[in-house]
Amino acid sequence: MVPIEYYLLLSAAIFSIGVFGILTRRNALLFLMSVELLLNAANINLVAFSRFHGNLTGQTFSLFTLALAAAEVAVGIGIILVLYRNFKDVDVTEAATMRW
Amino acid sequence: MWIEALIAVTLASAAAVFLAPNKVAGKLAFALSLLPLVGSLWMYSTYEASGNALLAGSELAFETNFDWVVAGPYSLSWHVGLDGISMPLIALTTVLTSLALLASWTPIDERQSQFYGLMLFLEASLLGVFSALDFFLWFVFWEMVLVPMYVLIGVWGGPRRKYAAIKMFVYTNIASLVMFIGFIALVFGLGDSVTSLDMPAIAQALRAGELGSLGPVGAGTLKVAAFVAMFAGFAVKVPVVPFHTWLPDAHVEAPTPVSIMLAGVLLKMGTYALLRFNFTMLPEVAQNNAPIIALFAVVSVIYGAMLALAQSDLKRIVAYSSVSSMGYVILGLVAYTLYGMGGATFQMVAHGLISGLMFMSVGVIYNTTHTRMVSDMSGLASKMPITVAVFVAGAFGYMGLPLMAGFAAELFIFLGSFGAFAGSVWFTAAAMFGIVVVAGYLLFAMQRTLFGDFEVETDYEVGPAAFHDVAPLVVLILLVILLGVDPSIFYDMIQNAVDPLVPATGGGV
Amino acid sequence: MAPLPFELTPAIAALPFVSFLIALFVGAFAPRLLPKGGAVPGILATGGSLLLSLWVMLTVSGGETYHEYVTWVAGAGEATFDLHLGVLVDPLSAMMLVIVSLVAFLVHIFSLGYMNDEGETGLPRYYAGLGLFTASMLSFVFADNLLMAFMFFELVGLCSWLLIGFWFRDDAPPSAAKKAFLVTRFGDYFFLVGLVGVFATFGTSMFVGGEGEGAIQSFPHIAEQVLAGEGAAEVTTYLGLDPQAWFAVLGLLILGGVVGKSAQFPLHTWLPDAMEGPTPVSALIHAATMVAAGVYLVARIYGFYALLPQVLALIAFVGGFTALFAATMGVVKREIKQVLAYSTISQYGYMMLGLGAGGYVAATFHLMTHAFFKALLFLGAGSVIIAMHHNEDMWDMGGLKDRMPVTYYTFLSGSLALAGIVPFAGFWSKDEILYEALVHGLNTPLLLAAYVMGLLAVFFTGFYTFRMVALTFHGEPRSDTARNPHDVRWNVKGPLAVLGILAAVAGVVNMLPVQKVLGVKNIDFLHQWLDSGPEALSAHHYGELLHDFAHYSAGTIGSGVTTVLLGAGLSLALALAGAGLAWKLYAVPDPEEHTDKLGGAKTVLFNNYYQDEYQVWLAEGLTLPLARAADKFDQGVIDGVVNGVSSVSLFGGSRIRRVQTGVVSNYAFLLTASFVVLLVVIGLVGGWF
Amino acid sequence: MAFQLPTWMALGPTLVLGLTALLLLVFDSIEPDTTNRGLLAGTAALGSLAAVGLSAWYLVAGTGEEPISLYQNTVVVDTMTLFFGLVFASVTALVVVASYDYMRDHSYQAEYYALVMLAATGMTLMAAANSLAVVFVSLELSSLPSFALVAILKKNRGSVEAGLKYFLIGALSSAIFVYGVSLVYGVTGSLLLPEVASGVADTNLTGVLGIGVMMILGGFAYKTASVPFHFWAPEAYEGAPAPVAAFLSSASKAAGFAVAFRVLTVAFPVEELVTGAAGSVDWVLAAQILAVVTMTLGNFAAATQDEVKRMLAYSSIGHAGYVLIALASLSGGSDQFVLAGGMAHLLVYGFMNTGAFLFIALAEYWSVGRTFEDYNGLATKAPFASVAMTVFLFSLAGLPPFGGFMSKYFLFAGAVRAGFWWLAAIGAINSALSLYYYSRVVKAIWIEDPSGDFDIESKPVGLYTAIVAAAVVTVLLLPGFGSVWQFATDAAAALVA
Repeated sequence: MVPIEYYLLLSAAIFSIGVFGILTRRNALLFLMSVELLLNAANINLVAFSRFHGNLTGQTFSLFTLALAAAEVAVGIGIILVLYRNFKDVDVTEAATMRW
Repeated sequence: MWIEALIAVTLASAAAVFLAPNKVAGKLAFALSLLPLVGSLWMYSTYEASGNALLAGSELAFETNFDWVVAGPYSLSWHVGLDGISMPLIALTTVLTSLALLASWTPIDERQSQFYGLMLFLEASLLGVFSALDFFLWFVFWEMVLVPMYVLIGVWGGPRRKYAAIKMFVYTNIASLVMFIGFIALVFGLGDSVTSLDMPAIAQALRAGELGSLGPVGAGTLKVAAFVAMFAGFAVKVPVVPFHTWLPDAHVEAPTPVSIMLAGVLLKMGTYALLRFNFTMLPEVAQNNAPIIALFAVVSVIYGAMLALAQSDLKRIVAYSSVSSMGYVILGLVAYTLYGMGGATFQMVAHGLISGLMFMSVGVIYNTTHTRMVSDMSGLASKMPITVAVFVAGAFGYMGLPLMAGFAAELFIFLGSFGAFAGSVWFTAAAMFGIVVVAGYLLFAMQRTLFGDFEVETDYEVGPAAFHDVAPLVVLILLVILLGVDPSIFYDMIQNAVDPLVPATGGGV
Repeated sequence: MAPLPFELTPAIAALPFVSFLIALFVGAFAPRLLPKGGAVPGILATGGSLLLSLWVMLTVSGGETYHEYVTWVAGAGEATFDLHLGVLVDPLSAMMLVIVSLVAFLVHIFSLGYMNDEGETGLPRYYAGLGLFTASMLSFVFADNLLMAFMFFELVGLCSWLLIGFWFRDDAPPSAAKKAFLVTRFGDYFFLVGLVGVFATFGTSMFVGGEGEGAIQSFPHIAEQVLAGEGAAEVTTYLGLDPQAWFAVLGLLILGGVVGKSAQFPLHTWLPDAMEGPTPVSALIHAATMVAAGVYLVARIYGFYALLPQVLALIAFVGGFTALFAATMGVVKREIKQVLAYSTISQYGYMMLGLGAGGYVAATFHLMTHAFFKALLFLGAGSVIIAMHHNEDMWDMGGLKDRMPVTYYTFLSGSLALAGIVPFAGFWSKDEILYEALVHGLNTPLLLAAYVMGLLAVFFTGFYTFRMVALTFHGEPRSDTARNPHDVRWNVKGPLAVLGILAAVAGVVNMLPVQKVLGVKNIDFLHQWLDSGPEALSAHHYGELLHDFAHYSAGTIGSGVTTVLLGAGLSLALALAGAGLAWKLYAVPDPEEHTDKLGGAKTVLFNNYYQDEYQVWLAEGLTLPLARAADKFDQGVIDGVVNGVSSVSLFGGSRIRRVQTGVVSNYAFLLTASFVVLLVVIGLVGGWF
Repeated sequence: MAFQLPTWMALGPTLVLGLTALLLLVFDSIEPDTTNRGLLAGTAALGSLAAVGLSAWYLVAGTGEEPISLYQNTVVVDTMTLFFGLVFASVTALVVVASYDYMRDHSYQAEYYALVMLAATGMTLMAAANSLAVVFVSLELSSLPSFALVAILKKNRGSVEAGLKYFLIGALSSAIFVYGVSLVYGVTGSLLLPEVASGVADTNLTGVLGIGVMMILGGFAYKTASVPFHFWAPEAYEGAPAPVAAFLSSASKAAGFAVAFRVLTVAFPVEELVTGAAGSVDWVLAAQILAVVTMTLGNFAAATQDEVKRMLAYSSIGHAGYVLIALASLSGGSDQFVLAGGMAHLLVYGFMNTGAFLFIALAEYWSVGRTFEDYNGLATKAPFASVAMTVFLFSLAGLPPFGGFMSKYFLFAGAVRAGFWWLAAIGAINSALSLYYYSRVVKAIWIEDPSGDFDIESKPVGLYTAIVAAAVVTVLLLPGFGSVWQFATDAAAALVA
């Protein structure tokens, strides 16, 4: 079977990709997707470790995570919609009226 | 429960006045302020106590003590009581407040109810400061004083009032913070030998040498560090040069009654605290460094007097001369002799009355001439004889004229400090020279303003001041003379309270 | 139970104080009710004091003395002492009480003429001042310890300020008052240090010890015991000095006050300016109260000074120098009161000389006679000034002799006394001082120098005195006012008459030369008077102290008699010479200002050797700029630091908040970056890698 | 008690809040565009007040003294749970009452209150969470409604921008958090805090564990608006409707600390990870760093703001720094004391900070401007509200005679007692600075003369009630601090014996 480290590396890679996306993308939707990557990186870990430890806690928790991710996206999309209405754009750097 | 009653009544009066309409606020406030006044005088007449409040074997007057917050080693309690040091200051506070309220009728012409309410709130806090014996409680009152002061200066003050107010507020607050840290460090250093912030307990533990080390800091270092922190903290309040720069600004901008309270009572908080904390709790540190502290004192006296000499604003003159006079208090305290410490405490009262008198008369002159510049007026004596007479009397009181309170106080201090510690003879002699400089600037100022032909640029006829302006002046000067002729009115109880502080073996007299 | 008059002694001072209160309050609130603007209560009070003083004096002459004190402030605990207020009546104070109350009484009466009749305003203030002045001085006189003495010493200063500046609407008087108070305050500063030092050293400042075991000892007595190394007396000395030296320091410090009040060089500058005050006040100040206070203080604690030869020598030298120095300045003055002012300085110089030279009795004697003739001269001058419509310039006078005879003859009597012409009072006392200085000077060069200066001063004294008389009363009137002067009433002439007689005859109380030369026994009444009373305060005790501690011993030229005659003759001759010269120069129909012949010297003299200039410079040229500099420093540096701290932290804040750029991507980056940094730090600490 | 409540009733506060939220949704679905604000606000208020009552009752009755663990020990109710339940419920009550006026002409009334209630539910659950899973779920349960609440003024750019930033940072942070959870799970094989603790005890994967712990700490830092996860806070608080800002800055922050206290102390015991012999995960050191940076940045930035609301936002960051001292001073030997200090401060802070923000709400209600200058002379118009505001500000600054002074004192005292006197010193310096900018507001309100000639048309009852209530409590907390301290100590005892 695949050693646990591989899963760890995979999730770490995905996580890093997600972070990279967040840091580089200015489109709110891409931002959102990157966050999804992060969450799924966590899910990979959870599932893998669940198998590794032989208990179901992790897998169960990953389900929670998925659900919450969905909820988060729901709220997020809503916010991005009003963002678009107000700023005529989904560029997150546009909304910078408040600072300092 | 008399102290509680005193404070409660004052607070209630403050609230009542705050809600009262502007028109009646002044008279109402004065009338209500007579309650604590009478109360404190009654307390004085029935006062029975012995010893120093913080030291063992003392009998306190009107003492109450019960738990407030039980927090393991840092329990807080409501502990108040009076000894020979605090009783005179309580009386001073009530007297000056009533007179200051009377002196506010003329100058305060807007938002009266707020003003008078705050004044009474201030009085309540001051009463608390001088009677609290639990450190935490004391600190609560100590800080409470600043809030009304801040607003009083900021709202009813002169043109640069905002700057002065915020400067006073932040500066003194930072000072109390430093002091607070210093003291708390001491308490922690005491470890389990104290189980509360009760000042007597802490003082006795410290004097019993139970101070341990705090973390890496050894007991000896901790002592000195705490002493320095507390001294710096209180020095701002006194104020001791070079921590004095907030005072002239505050005084010049503050309205007359607030100046009276500031110079008359608030400065005394600083010396009172120095006496209660630094000089009672860490006597050996004070004595080992007596020359350094005395140097601060002498510099305050001479430097302050020199600054006063350079001023052209009557109020600034008096303000700086307060710096000078408070220097004497420090000198007397550090002497650790009966006359020294007793005289210092007596000077707190004496200077409270005299400086209050001076500010009050300057205020009366200002109300009539609308200027405080020495150069802008002359010959007032021919227009407002009684005010000028009192001003002259007060000025000579400030110069330490015999048979006035100031002379007794300064004499005691000098008697006490002469030969009390290494080099004290020189320090005392140097400090004494203040009496010449003070005579210098006051006489110059009086000659310019009071005498010669009457010349003031006003578009109205300058006449004698109103009765309610002059009455407090007369009362004050009479008090000053009374205390000067018979200092024992307060001095006996003061001596009784400072006697335990005086080391049996000690230089001087 | 002490005799009644002694019990009443405090009333001597209390009466004038009451008159002060009356004049003050009734004058302030109900002037109508105040007859003669307060003069009447004042006169009654001082008159009462005079009677009481005489009664006390009589009782003292019965050989009794009196010392009672109350505790003013009780010092608790062992290591300290009490402060007292007390009454000491001995021959010296009794005599002084009489002098003061007498002069005060006469001055009050005179003021009726000088102030009331001239329609001055503010009379209640004036009489209140006089009352307080008299009260303070009397209390000072019977004070029984140094502290009480100091307190009333200061009050006297206050009163001088009030009265010199009486005409506060003009510019000069307030300034003069300020100067008087400041200069004397400067002296009193040293006095105060000395006073505190005395307490610290001896634990008491009593002039005279109590009887019985454990009674308070007088500090001169303790000092004497210490120096003699006898008794159980314990003192603490400071600055690492031995008792002898330390006592000398104390003595000098106290002397500071004396020099200030008695207007000795270099603190004499206030006195001439003090002439701005009303003339009766000048009379009071110069003859009996303020200026006399200094010398009286030295006499009071002579038992202490007698132990300190160096201090004595200094006193004598300062005295002699002042006598000469002031006399020379008197020579050129134009205003009559100025001349008198410098003569006062000079005369008190003589008293100091006497005290320093060991002539305790002589100095006291001169103090008394001077009180009479100087009061006389000032009142006389006052009457002249009334006549001249308050013009004081002698060059506008002249020929007043015929127009105001009473004033003239009394004034003449006073002048003769001042000049020291036999047999007027001044001669005897001044001569005795010079005699003491001479005999002791023969063995002490410094004293001899002082004597010589005193002797020279006699000449100038005679000169300026009669220059004044001649210019004022003789020759032709030099102005219209002098031709038909304002006439004066009984209330002016009365006091003049009384004092005129006293100035003429007061000398008989101590005609020492007569006794020495003709061998008449026991006519040195004053000497006997001062020998009565408590041993420790008696003249011969002082004599012993001088001999034992100061090692004074009298030398002689030839025999004792020749010495006396020589001294007396010398001084008399000089006095006559001076007087004669002045007479010759100025007692002519229209004299000219011969002083101009002095050229540059005159300018120097006229400007009082530029004493004022350097003192004014000290005050305004040095201290004031210093103060201004301090102020700059305060505003700039100290306050600058305070404000600097706050502005720096605010600047820091304004920078820190820039991190919040508002762009959410940057937030994400900063967040991640700083989190990674944190991770690394913790990792390194935890040793994960 | 005469009868024994069923154990699940121990979650009463949470349940009440949650039910109220559902009830409100029911109202909404019955009458979607209701204008009956009274009914909605009233319901919400009643619900939160009921929660307050329950928490208080349980506290006094001592329900939590024996920790009650429910649902396979994933949820535990102890004194701390109730203590914080009280805080959240009280703040919610204040906010709801204030919103009655603030949200008056706003659609989505029901949604608004429902969201508030849901968020509150999540917070109370956070305080009770005993499993990382519950922690994550409750965290999200309180976060997601908050996002919506911040952005609820859909036509207001500020509100939307704030919502966006809050959401993006929030999403990122929770992702980091959950990733950390996954790592910890990987190392310890469990999500239950006690089991995690035992798993931590015998592991050699310190690195992985460490990263996990740090990431979890990051999640908490985000919730408590601590540096470097604070970036959302200034904008979110500034842009959000003032009552929401009050809600977030007080309750949400407290919730973050509540869960942080429990997780860090229970799951990652100091003696195992920090002072343990082998390779350590010194999250205490991390907390110290965060504390110092957070309070310094917060206060210094606040000192130079021009807008009152934003100043308060930064000051709340500063306060997060103060409370972090409680975590940072662990391992000092007086853990219980410092934790109690932190909790007590959070309680007091809950009232004074809410009050301050509600005053802002009042100002916005009157459409007074946002800057300090706009507040000039408010005292002349509304003296009572101004007195209340003064109380809040001086209490925030830690001046006597107000509650804030007490709690701050005990917090710092605890730090000193634990030997971290330098933390206390830095805290003291910061609060000295804070005095400056708080008193700027007082200066504007009382001292400056009215500049803008706005006039106050009405005195909104709800806002006034809330503000006055908060002020009264803030003052009463000084004399009443004794009992607060008692509960706080018990609460802390539940975590660190």
